[in-house]
Parts: sequence; C-alpha cells; structure tokens
Amino acid sequence: MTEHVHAVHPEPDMIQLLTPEGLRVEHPDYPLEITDDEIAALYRDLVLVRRIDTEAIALQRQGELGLWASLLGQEAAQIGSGRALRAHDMAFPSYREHGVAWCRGVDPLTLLGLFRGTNLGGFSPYEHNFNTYTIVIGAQTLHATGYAMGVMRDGAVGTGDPDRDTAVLVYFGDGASSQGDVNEAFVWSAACNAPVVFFCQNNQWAISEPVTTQSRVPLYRRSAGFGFPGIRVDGNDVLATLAVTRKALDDARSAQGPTLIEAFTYRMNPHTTSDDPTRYQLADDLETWKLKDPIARVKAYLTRQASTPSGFFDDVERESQKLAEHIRAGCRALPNPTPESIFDAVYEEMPAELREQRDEFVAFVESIEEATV
Amino acid sequence: MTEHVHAVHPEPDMIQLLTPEGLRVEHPDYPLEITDDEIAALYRDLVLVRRIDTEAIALQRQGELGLWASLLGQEAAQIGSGRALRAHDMAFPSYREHGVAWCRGVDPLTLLGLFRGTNLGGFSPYEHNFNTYTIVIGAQTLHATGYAMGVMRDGAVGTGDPDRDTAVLVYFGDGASSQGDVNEAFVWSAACNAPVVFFCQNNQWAISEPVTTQSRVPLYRRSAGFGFPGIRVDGNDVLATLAVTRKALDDARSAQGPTLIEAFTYRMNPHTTSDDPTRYQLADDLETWKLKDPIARVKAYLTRQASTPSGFFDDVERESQKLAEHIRAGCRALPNPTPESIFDAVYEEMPAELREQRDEFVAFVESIEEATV
Amino acid sequence: MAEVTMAKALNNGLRKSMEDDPKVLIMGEDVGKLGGVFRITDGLQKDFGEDRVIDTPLAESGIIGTAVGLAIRGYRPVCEIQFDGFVFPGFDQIVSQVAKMHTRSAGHVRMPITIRIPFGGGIGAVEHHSESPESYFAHAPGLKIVSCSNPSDAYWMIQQSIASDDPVIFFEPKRRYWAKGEIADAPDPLHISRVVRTGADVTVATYGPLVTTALEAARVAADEGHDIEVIDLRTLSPFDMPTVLDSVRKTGRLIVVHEAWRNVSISSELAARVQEKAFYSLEAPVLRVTGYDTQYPPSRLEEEWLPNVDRILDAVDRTLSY
Amino acid sequence: MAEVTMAKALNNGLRKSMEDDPKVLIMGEDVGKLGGVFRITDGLQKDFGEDRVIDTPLAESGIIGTAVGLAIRGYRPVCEIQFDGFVFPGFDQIVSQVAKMHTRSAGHVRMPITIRIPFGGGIGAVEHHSESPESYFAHAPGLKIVSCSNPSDAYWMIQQSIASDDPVIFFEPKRRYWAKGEIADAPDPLHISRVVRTGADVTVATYGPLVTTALEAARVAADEGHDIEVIDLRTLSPFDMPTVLDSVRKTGRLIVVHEAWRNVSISSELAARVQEKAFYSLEAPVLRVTGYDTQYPPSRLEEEWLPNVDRILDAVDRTLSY
Ligand SMILES: Cc1ncc(C[n+]2csc(CCOP(=O)(O)OP(=O)(O)O)c2C)c(N)n1
Ligand SMILES: Cc1ncc(C[n+]2csc(CCOP(=O)(O)OP(=O)(O)O)c2C)c(N)n1
Ligand SMILES: [Mg+2]
Ligand SMILES: [Mg+2]
Repeated sequence: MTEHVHAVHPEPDMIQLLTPEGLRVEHPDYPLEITDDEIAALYRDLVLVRRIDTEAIALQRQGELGLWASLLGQEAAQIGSGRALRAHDMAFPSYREHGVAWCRGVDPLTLLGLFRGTNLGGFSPYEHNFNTYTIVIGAQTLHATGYAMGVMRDGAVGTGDPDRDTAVLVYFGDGASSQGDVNEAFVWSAACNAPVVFFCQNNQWAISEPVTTQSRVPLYRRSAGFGFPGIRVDGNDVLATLAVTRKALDDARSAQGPTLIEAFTYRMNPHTTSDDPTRYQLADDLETWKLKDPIARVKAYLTRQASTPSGFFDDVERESQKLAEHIRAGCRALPNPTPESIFDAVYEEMPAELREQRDEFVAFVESIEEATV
Repeated sequence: MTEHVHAVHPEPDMIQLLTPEGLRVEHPDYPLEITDDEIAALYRDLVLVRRIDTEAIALQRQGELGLWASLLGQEAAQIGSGRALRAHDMAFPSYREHGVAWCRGVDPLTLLGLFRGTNLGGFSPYEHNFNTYTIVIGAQTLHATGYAMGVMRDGAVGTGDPDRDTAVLVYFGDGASSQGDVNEAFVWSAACNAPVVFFCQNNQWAISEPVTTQSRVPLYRRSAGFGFPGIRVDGNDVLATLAVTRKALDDARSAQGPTLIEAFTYRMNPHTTSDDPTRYQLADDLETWKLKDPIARVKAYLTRQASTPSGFFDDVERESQKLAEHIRAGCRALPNPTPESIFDAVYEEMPAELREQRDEFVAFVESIEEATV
Repeated sequence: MAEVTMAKALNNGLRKSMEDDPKVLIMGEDVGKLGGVFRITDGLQKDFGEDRVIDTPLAESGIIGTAVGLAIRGYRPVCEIQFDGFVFPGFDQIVSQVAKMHTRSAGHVRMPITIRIPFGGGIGAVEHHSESPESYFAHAPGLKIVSCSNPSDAYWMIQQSIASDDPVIFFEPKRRYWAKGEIADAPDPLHISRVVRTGADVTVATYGPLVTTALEAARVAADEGHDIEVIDLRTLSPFDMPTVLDSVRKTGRLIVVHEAWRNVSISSELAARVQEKAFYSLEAPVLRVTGYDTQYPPSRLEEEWLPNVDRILDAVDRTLSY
Repeated sequence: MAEVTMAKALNNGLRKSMEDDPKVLIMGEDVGKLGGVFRITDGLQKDFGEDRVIDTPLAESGIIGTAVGLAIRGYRPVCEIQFDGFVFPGFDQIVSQVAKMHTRSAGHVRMPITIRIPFGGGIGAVEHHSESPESYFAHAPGLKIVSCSNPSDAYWMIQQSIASDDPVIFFEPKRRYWAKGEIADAPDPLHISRVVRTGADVTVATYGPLVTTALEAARVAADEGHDIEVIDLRTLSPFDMPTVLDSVRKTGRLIVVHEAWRNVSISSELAARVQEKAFYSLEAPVLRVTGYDTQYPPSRLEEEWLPNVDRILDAVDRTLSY
C-alpha cells in the first residue's frame, strides 16, 4: 500500500551559488555577474539587518517594545530578494521583513512604531515603495496581485524600458501558503499574467507548526498547477536569492507573468519575543542550521576568496555600532501618539457623528487628566 | 518573449474508454471489467436523469419551480462517478448533481423543494449518504474533507474490509476551483491524507465566464502541487468516469489519500433557467459538443457492439415516462411549508426569545388571514 | 425627463463615473459580456474594454483583495458581489483590510473602493440570494454604508460612492431594479437621509427596498386617519441623525423598518440612539419591523417573513396605543 | 477548593469534555505541542493524542469548514481561533454554513461546534489581537454566543458549550486568563445572565473582561453614595432578557458596557430591547460605555480607548442626572 504522497525530500533541486563553506558555485540557469565589492555590500546589509534585529530584541526585553518578530536566520533571503528590486518596484511585506525594509531605504525606526505600540504601521507605502506590514496571514498576496494589475493597466510592463517596467514582490511564510487568500492570489496572477513575484520564506515553522503540517510536498511546487513556475532557492545564500529573485522580477517586468520562489531557510529565533520554542523545537535542528548561517558563508567568501580590503570588517562593525545607537536612542524618542489621533485617519472624510465621539473623548480624557493633576 | 504559461491544450491526457462514436477503447491504467448488462443499466440511468432534468425545466417554465440548474450534457460525469460509490460512502454535491442524487437513491422530488421554494434542502444527508445541496461555491469541499477526517478517526479507512472502508466524494465546478475554500480543502486533505475524492465537473463555464477566466492550465494539474494526483477524464464518457472514480475511491478507502478528478464536459443548457447564454456563448461550441453527447455514445455501443435485448430501449422509454409523471404530479403535490416552520430548525434548542418571536409571528399571520377571510 | 429603471440608472451612473475618471474600474463575476446577472454593467465592457471591466475568477476574497491592491496603486475599483449571501468569503478583506488600511497607514493610503451588493428578498430566489447583510458591515469603523431606494438616488449615489475617497458598501435593492423613476437634475449629499413623506403622527425610518413599502403603508394609514412621516435613510453608516431626530422630536414616535434580521442590526442602533438623544420626546418606545431572527425562509414563505404593509400598519397601531 | 486561573479552568473544562465524550475534538493553530499561544490546550494533545487534538494548517476557513464536515460525521469539534482578529477568514463558513446547516437540512443535521475566541484588548498587543467581534456574530440566527468572566464560569460554560447541540461561539476574555477564582460545585444554565452585585440605583450590564471593571466601578460608586447593580450577561445570543428587565425595572437606569465598537453592537440591541420592554420603567435613557468607533488603537493608547472605571462612573453620573 503506497500513499499518493511520499515523504518530503528535505532539499530538492535547491538553487545555491554560495555554499555554507563560502565557496562560489555556478548554476547554468542563474549566472550571476557580481563583483567582490558588491558581495561586500551585501555582507554589510546582512550584518546591519542582523544588528537591527538584535537591538530590537534587546529593546523588547527592556520593555521599550511590546513585541518583536525576529528575522534571525532569514537575512540572506530578505537581503538577496530586497536587493533585486528596482526603485520603482513595489514590495508587500508580511511582518518579519525588516531586512527588505532596509533594502528599500526605510529607517528601522519607522518599523518600531508598530512593535512599540505608538502606531499601527503609520508610514506611507509610496515613500519607499514598501507597503506597511500586514499581520493577517496571506492577505497581502492579493494586495500585491491587485497592485500588479494596476501596473499592467498603467502600461508599465513589457515595454522594454527599464525605468518604466515595474514588478511587484510579495512576502509570505510557509504557514501562509495554506490560506485561501494566497491560493486565490495564485489564481488571479496566473489568470491575468500579473507582474508579481511570490516570495515564500519557508523558515520551517509557523509558530509551533512544522512546515509538514501545511504540506507534505515542497512548497515551490504549488504554483505549477496554477500555471506558473516555482523554484526553490537556498534562502541562506544571499547570492542565489539575489539571482533567482532578479530573474523572476525581470520576467515579471517583461510581461512573462508570475513566479513563486520558495526560499528555504530557518527561523533561528522564537516566532516572536512572546514565543517559547522549547515546547516544540529540537535544539539539534538549530545546531544543524547554525552551520548554514547566511552571514558566516559570505564572510568566509570575502575573507578567503576575495581581496577584501583590510579594515572592511571593522568599518562594518563600526557602522553597526552607530546603527545600534541610532535605534536605541531613536526608539525611546519615538513620539507617543495623542489620544485624539485615534480618530484622525479612520476616514478620509470624518463623519459628523465620529467627530462628536472624538470631541467627547478628548474632553473626557482631559477632564480625567485634570482630576488626576 | 515567452510567457510563463502557454495556451491551454484543449484535451490533454484525457482518459477515455468509450469514444463519441460508441467504440470501447482500453486504457492500461484503467481496466474496466463491465458486462453489457451493466452498461445497459448505466444507459438507463443516463436517460432517466436526463428526463428528470427535462421535466424540471418544463416545471420551471410552467411556474411550478422558481429555478432549475440543468445537468444537460453532464449526465455521464454524474452517473459514472455516482455509480462508483458504495452505499456507505458519502457524497457532497454542489447544486447541479441531480444525477448523483439519483445514483444515491434520492427521489427526484426530494430535490425539487429547494427549487420550488418549499424548503432549503430539507432532507437528511444520512438517509442516502448524500448531503444537501450547497450553493455557496466551494464551501462543501471543506465539509467533505472534514467528514473524511471523521471517517479516518472512526477507523474506517485502510482496514481492507469493504464493508467498513469508506470514501468521500465531493463535487464542484470549474469556477469553484478559484475559491480559497477549495484550495484549503486541497491543503487539508493532502496534509492529513484524507479519504476524499475531489470531483470537478469542468463544464467549461461558470455562468458566463469560460474556464480560461479561472485558469490557463488544465484544472486537473492543480492538485500535484498540493501533493496528490490529478487526472482528467472524458466527462461525457460514463465508462471512463466510472473507472477513474472507482480507482480514486478505492485509493481513498485504502488510505492512499485524495485524488482530484477533472471531468471534462460541457454545460449544454443555460447556467440555470434564469440565464441567457446567447450573450456569451457561441452556438458553434454547442454544436461541437453535441457530437460528444454522453448518452448517444452509450446507445451506439449498446446498439452496435452489444447484444442488447430487443425491447430494452422501449422499456427505458416507458420507465422514463413513468418517472416524468411521478415528477409532474409529485411536484405539484409538494406540501407548502407552514409559516411557523420557519422557526422550527433554527436551533436544536429554541431560545425563549425566538419562541416569543414565533408566537407573535404566528398570531400575526393568523390575524391577517382572518381579516382577509 | 424620461423615466428609467433603477437598473438603467445604475448603469448610467457607472458609465458616467467611468467616463469622468479613467481610474475607475469595474470588477466582479460575470460583469463583462453578460453585464452581470442583473445586467447592471450591461454594455460597459464593450465600451470601456476588458481592462476596465474585468470578469474575475470566482472568489470574493480575491475580488476585494485585488481591489485593495489596485486602490493602493491609485485605482478606484467598483466591485460587484453577485448576491448578498456571497459577500462573506470576502468579509476578512473588507473588515480587516479595506476598512483598516487608511488608519494603518496613518492616512497615507486611500481606499476609494465601492462594493456593490444587490440585496434583500422578495424575488423568489433560493438560499443566500435574499439576504440583507448591511448590519454586519455597519459595525465596522472605516466603512461607509449606503442604500438607494429609487432610480434617481441610484444614479447619483453610485457616482458619489465611487468618487468617495473612503470605501463605500453600496446596497442595491434588487427587487426594485425594474421600478422606474425620473432622475433629479442634481444630487443631495451622499450621507444625508431624506424625508420622503411628511407627517405628524409617527415616523417610519427605512431604506432600500422597503421605502416603497413604507410609503404604501403611509397611504393606507392616511385613510385610517394616521399621518405618517417616512424617512428614506439612504446612509446607514454614518447615520444622518439630525434628520431622524428632528422628525422624532416632531412625531414622538419612531418605527424602524428593514428586511435584515432584528438582532444587533441597523434598527437596534437607531433605537439605541434615538432613545438616548430624544428621550423626553418619545411618547412610545421605538418599535422595529424587521426580518425575523431565523434563516431567510424558502421563497414560498418570504411574503410572510418580510416586513410588509400589514406589519408596518400593525406597528403604527401599536406605537399609537402608548 | 483551591483557586485556579481562568486559563487553567478552561484547560480543565476542555479535558473534562474530552474525557466525557470521545467525539470531542480540539482543532486549531498551535493547539498541539504548544498548547495554544495562551496555553489553554496545554497537555491535551499529549494525553488525548494527535487524532483528537489537531494542529491544523494555517487557514481559518479550513478550520471551520472541516469542523462542519466532522460535525456531519457525528463529531463535536472545538475550534480555537488564535486571536479575535483572525476569525474573519472563517466568517463565511460560520455564518453561511455552521449557522445555516441545521435549518437547511430541516433539522436533520446538528452542528455541535464550539468556536473558542480569545477576545478583547488590554494586553499591549499589535493590530488584530485586541478586537471584540461578538456583535458580528450575534446578528446571525443559528449561532449562540456566550462569554465567561471568571474561572468558574469558564470551567462550566466551556463544557456546556461543547455539550450544546447548537453551535456556540465562546468568547474568552484574554486579559483575564491569569485571574484566579474558585470553581463552583455546579453550573448555572448556559444561557442565563447573572446579577453579580445587587444595587438599587443603576444597572450596569456587561460581560467578559469588563465584569471585573464594572465591579470595581461599583465599589468606587458606593463610596460616592451610588448603589450599582452589576449584571454579568454571560449569554449574548440569546439574551437573558428577564434578568436584565427585572433589574432595570428596579433601578430605572441601565448602562451597557463592552469593549466592542458601539455602532450596531450588543449594546445597541440591549438598549433597543430595554427601551421597548421597560419603556415606562426607564428614568433615563440607556447609556452605553463602549469602544469608540475607530480602529482599535496602538497599544500605547488602549487604556484611554477602552472602557474603564472612570468612563463607567461618568456614565453613572450622567444617568443619575436625568
Ligand atoms: C489569519 C491569521 N491567522 C492566524 C494568525 C496568527 N499567526 C501569526 S504568525 C502565524 C504563523 C505564520 O507562519 P508563517 O506564515 O510560516 O510565517 P512566519 O511567522 O514563519 O514568518 C500565525 C498563526 C494571523 N496572524 N493571521
Ligand atoms: C461564493 C459564491 N459566489 C458566487 C455565487 C454565484 N454563482 C452561482 S453558480 C456560479 C458559477 C459556478 O460555476 P462552476 O463552479 O463552474 O459550476 P457550474 O455552475 O458550472 O456547475 C456563480 C458565480 C455563488 N453561488 N457562491
Ligand atoms: Mg514560517
Ligand atoms: Mg462550470
């Protein structure tokens, strides 16, 4: 008696351009022309976003943030894909894409408001072509698809003009792949050949549920049955992620339609600072994945294979220190919202009855404050 | 510049055991041992369910039914799959599966209540292991999956005991394949290897939308990426449908998990009696598909290849007449529901406040009736 | 001016919006060649092309979710939900995304999305085709909810809804699609209620399909010597409370009428507000004539179940008996 | 008897139901090894196995939809929705399937499904983690809605909900999970409200997280000379109107308190019913102290936004000023 499905092979057909040991390898479909300086720049990104993460966790421990969703282990997936974007491309994150935000030029402090509880996102997606975080799992995949439909209607695909052709990149997790919305986004984007790239960070966990709870076959295979290609990339390899995402975005821009990328990686921290993975995770797994660290391999490459100028690593370290100070000081200085701001952006045009509620609310809060003083 | 998706090949890899001309063909994966008497019995089914359909349409025209969703053209898909079921298997229909209901032993009159507006379904799924019709597109695929999970928990799969092992068969349309629920049902059934068979009648249309609006690749391919097999069968071939469904149900019963079957067929009538397909359908298509009629080919086979006893066709015709009379008379005799019945089955335990509403309602309706008398 | 049906008025209004603003898109199931199952979008795909009148795959969450993305990109999507009972697969995208995106982005992102929903019963349909889900949506901040009751409002309100920078759920009384009326030369503001019949004794507030019914009841009541004021609410979120309160302060009596279930509904809210804001003016409690708290019945029973002239008159008698 | 937290009481109640009836299943995201993000199902998978405590794929429609199928097969699924704001992808299956299946099948099919939803704010969480969606569900016939406010009710009501042959949405006040209390020896019926403090001047009706707050307010009011009666509603659909009306007839004044948005909510319905049924008893309009009609604010502002002792006392002053 054989089941229709066989066990999931752990790492099938995974694109890799830099081994965990730091060796460059070639892949016929994904040639990557990249200078050592450019690799060094990626290294800098990786280190800095890991630093953002470290600082945010510390701030959470000190009570400055209510929560933090760590990206530890997923730096390469995020930097590789984020750096494949062009300025006028649009990115739709889930809630863990601090590294992508970094690539878009979003100040890390901008991200902290949500986790500190001073706002719900609170920034303009248009400023850096990076949407606010979406917490309802999978919902953003449809937004990205719709946005891509808009791009098509604006005539901004397949013109051949690199300043005009636009792609959309949307992030979601392995857990999210089970949501109806994500599959509907696959249906839509395939049906209308939308310029959208679905970037699934398979970090092996959806909180406590291993990816096998969602699917017993590799996730990258999901898209073929919807009518577009899927590919699995070593998500701990920044070069492979860059190359694979670049190709998918190029395809999207040139009107060849969507691609699903599964970045095979690992969540090296708890789901969020509220989580306790000792209840469900084997310490062994973490050890295995530590050997595949996304930063170590780039450092190994830069140290051993490239002629990285002496002092480079120190410079990055100094920059990382400065960034940490920026975050620590900036976080504490984030302005507390005013009570009346709660009412500000419920509507573009505030109805009279809400204005009345606001005025009552403000008057009441003031009366209490006076009474307390 | 090539798109990721190429045009849909019209009929790829379709399992066929009886050609439109009525010739038996063999398929290595789907050997079908079937006697001519059994084929004749299928013929009878096909004719009778088409008759049910014809009568219901006539009743709708006469104002006896508010609506009817015709199965014309889809008889083979429904009889072939319906006859593959065993008594203790469970079927979850959409709203067009009158032929499947027939196979389950459901009196056609039982189906008419919904269309006449005397009830909302109104029958017990347990009586014939046939669930009430589901109108919200796709919702029933999750119900079937859950039911199949129950079957597993009852230890009624993979025991090898044919009286115990149970499969679930769920019907949905090509349009439904786009709904989140259907894809979530694929996720669930794959993840837990549920004994459920997904039977998609691709009748080429979702009201006015051709199947290409939903997908540019054949629908049967959808399941592979979820981790279970998909297969396309000639949905106008009752033998192929029977063989393919039988195999899938056997697999399900023997704990091999789900299968997706795409029955390639054609909706030969308007979507429902309310629809006007002249707005969107080419008459030519109908003509082409008429040549593939699911009944004609069986008749051709029985007439030319089999030693069908003389008089058989006349017997079926007589039976069909009797069935028609049963439907015509029975429909008009369907009891009108009483007003208070509206409140009867809202809850298993009716809350006091609803009882109060009911009593007010009944009193009011009576007072009006008295006033009118 | 010639009279047109509400269906045609909506069609004309949609056409006008599309002509006025190239960012307006129509999307939904069967809205293209078929022109929608009620033909409200008839001919629009032919005239504006498949890029602007989009037959979508069959999934409501997808329709709303992609509309959100289109809105972020600067478009003004008008989504058609085929029938009231089929909006729920899109509920999450509506209440958690459409309604919240503006707040989430601190006002940077606008959601000028219109969601058209043919609603209500009385057409002899099967399950899920006769519901009145407006109360669910009125609970959610961030959404605006309106309903038209006549061709002129249909024509103007659909354009105003599309022009609104806030998301609007637009409830169309499907059983009145074929009723005819003249189109006014200019619109009232979108979010006002309108006194459609003045009266001194009792205020009846309703909307959508039952405005006609309430006016009929008022005529019958007049014969019985009762002078009914009828308000067409038009806007369900926000409410236009001044109009309602002025009327109630005059008549001292209010009956709220809708097809939707009574429990936790539009009429609950109006009753709660009116008893608070016009406590000393009320000579009788606010009464409600609504759908019963059961599933919408099979069509053979819908006439009994739906609020009708008799039930409104009964409530008039009851309120006057206080 | 030793005091236990509400979390533990729920856990014990679930365990008891699972022991009593082998058809009871628990299903949801992270309910297995993790025991749920709030540990309500802690240890149950270990003791009852993966077949009865099921970590599901991540999709709420799937959770509810498969529960419907399991119920048809004779099971009694208890679904956990991880947080209030994540129930909406399952909304369609809840309001169009769970709620309607019994009617659709003319009573042949039962839906003994319990949907547990940790709800409400005050825990410093991010968006979608602090909502109070009970009003949406209370609009739908076919569902029953309850909420517990203390460990004893938690223990008994969860068992009663699971034992109910009708579907029950069970709202757990997440910010009270760690509050302790004793477990009563025997339960009250599921669908009754309870006077938790008797008083003569004003009735405050509330449920879930705010029962504690209302009792605190009552204590402060007592110092100011006002005698507040507090009702823990417990059942939100159906309501237990006799208990509420008896109280209002005595005090003449009612304040309804909940975290949910005010518009078209539980408090709207209570106000509408009470002004109708106790019109001549009311000495002041029914007042409401609720969440404002905005999105739930960022956590730094939630204390201001949420109903609290001050806002309840303010309403007490206002109602007494009539
Ligand atoms: C609709 C919905 N249901 C549940 C949750 C609660 N939740 C937050 S994160 C998460 C797991 C997500 O896993 P995955 O998609 O793999 O992303 P990851 O956190 O691993 O990046 C869950 C269940 C949610 N945010 N939204
Ligand atoms: C959720 C939902 N949305 C819309 C509808 C309206 N509707 C009824 S049938 C139908 C088309 C279904 O097409 P398909 O799944 O191919 O089934 P077929 O009617 O062809 O058998 C639509 C859109 C519905 N019933 N449910
Ligand atoms: Mg994950
Ligand atoms: Mg179809």
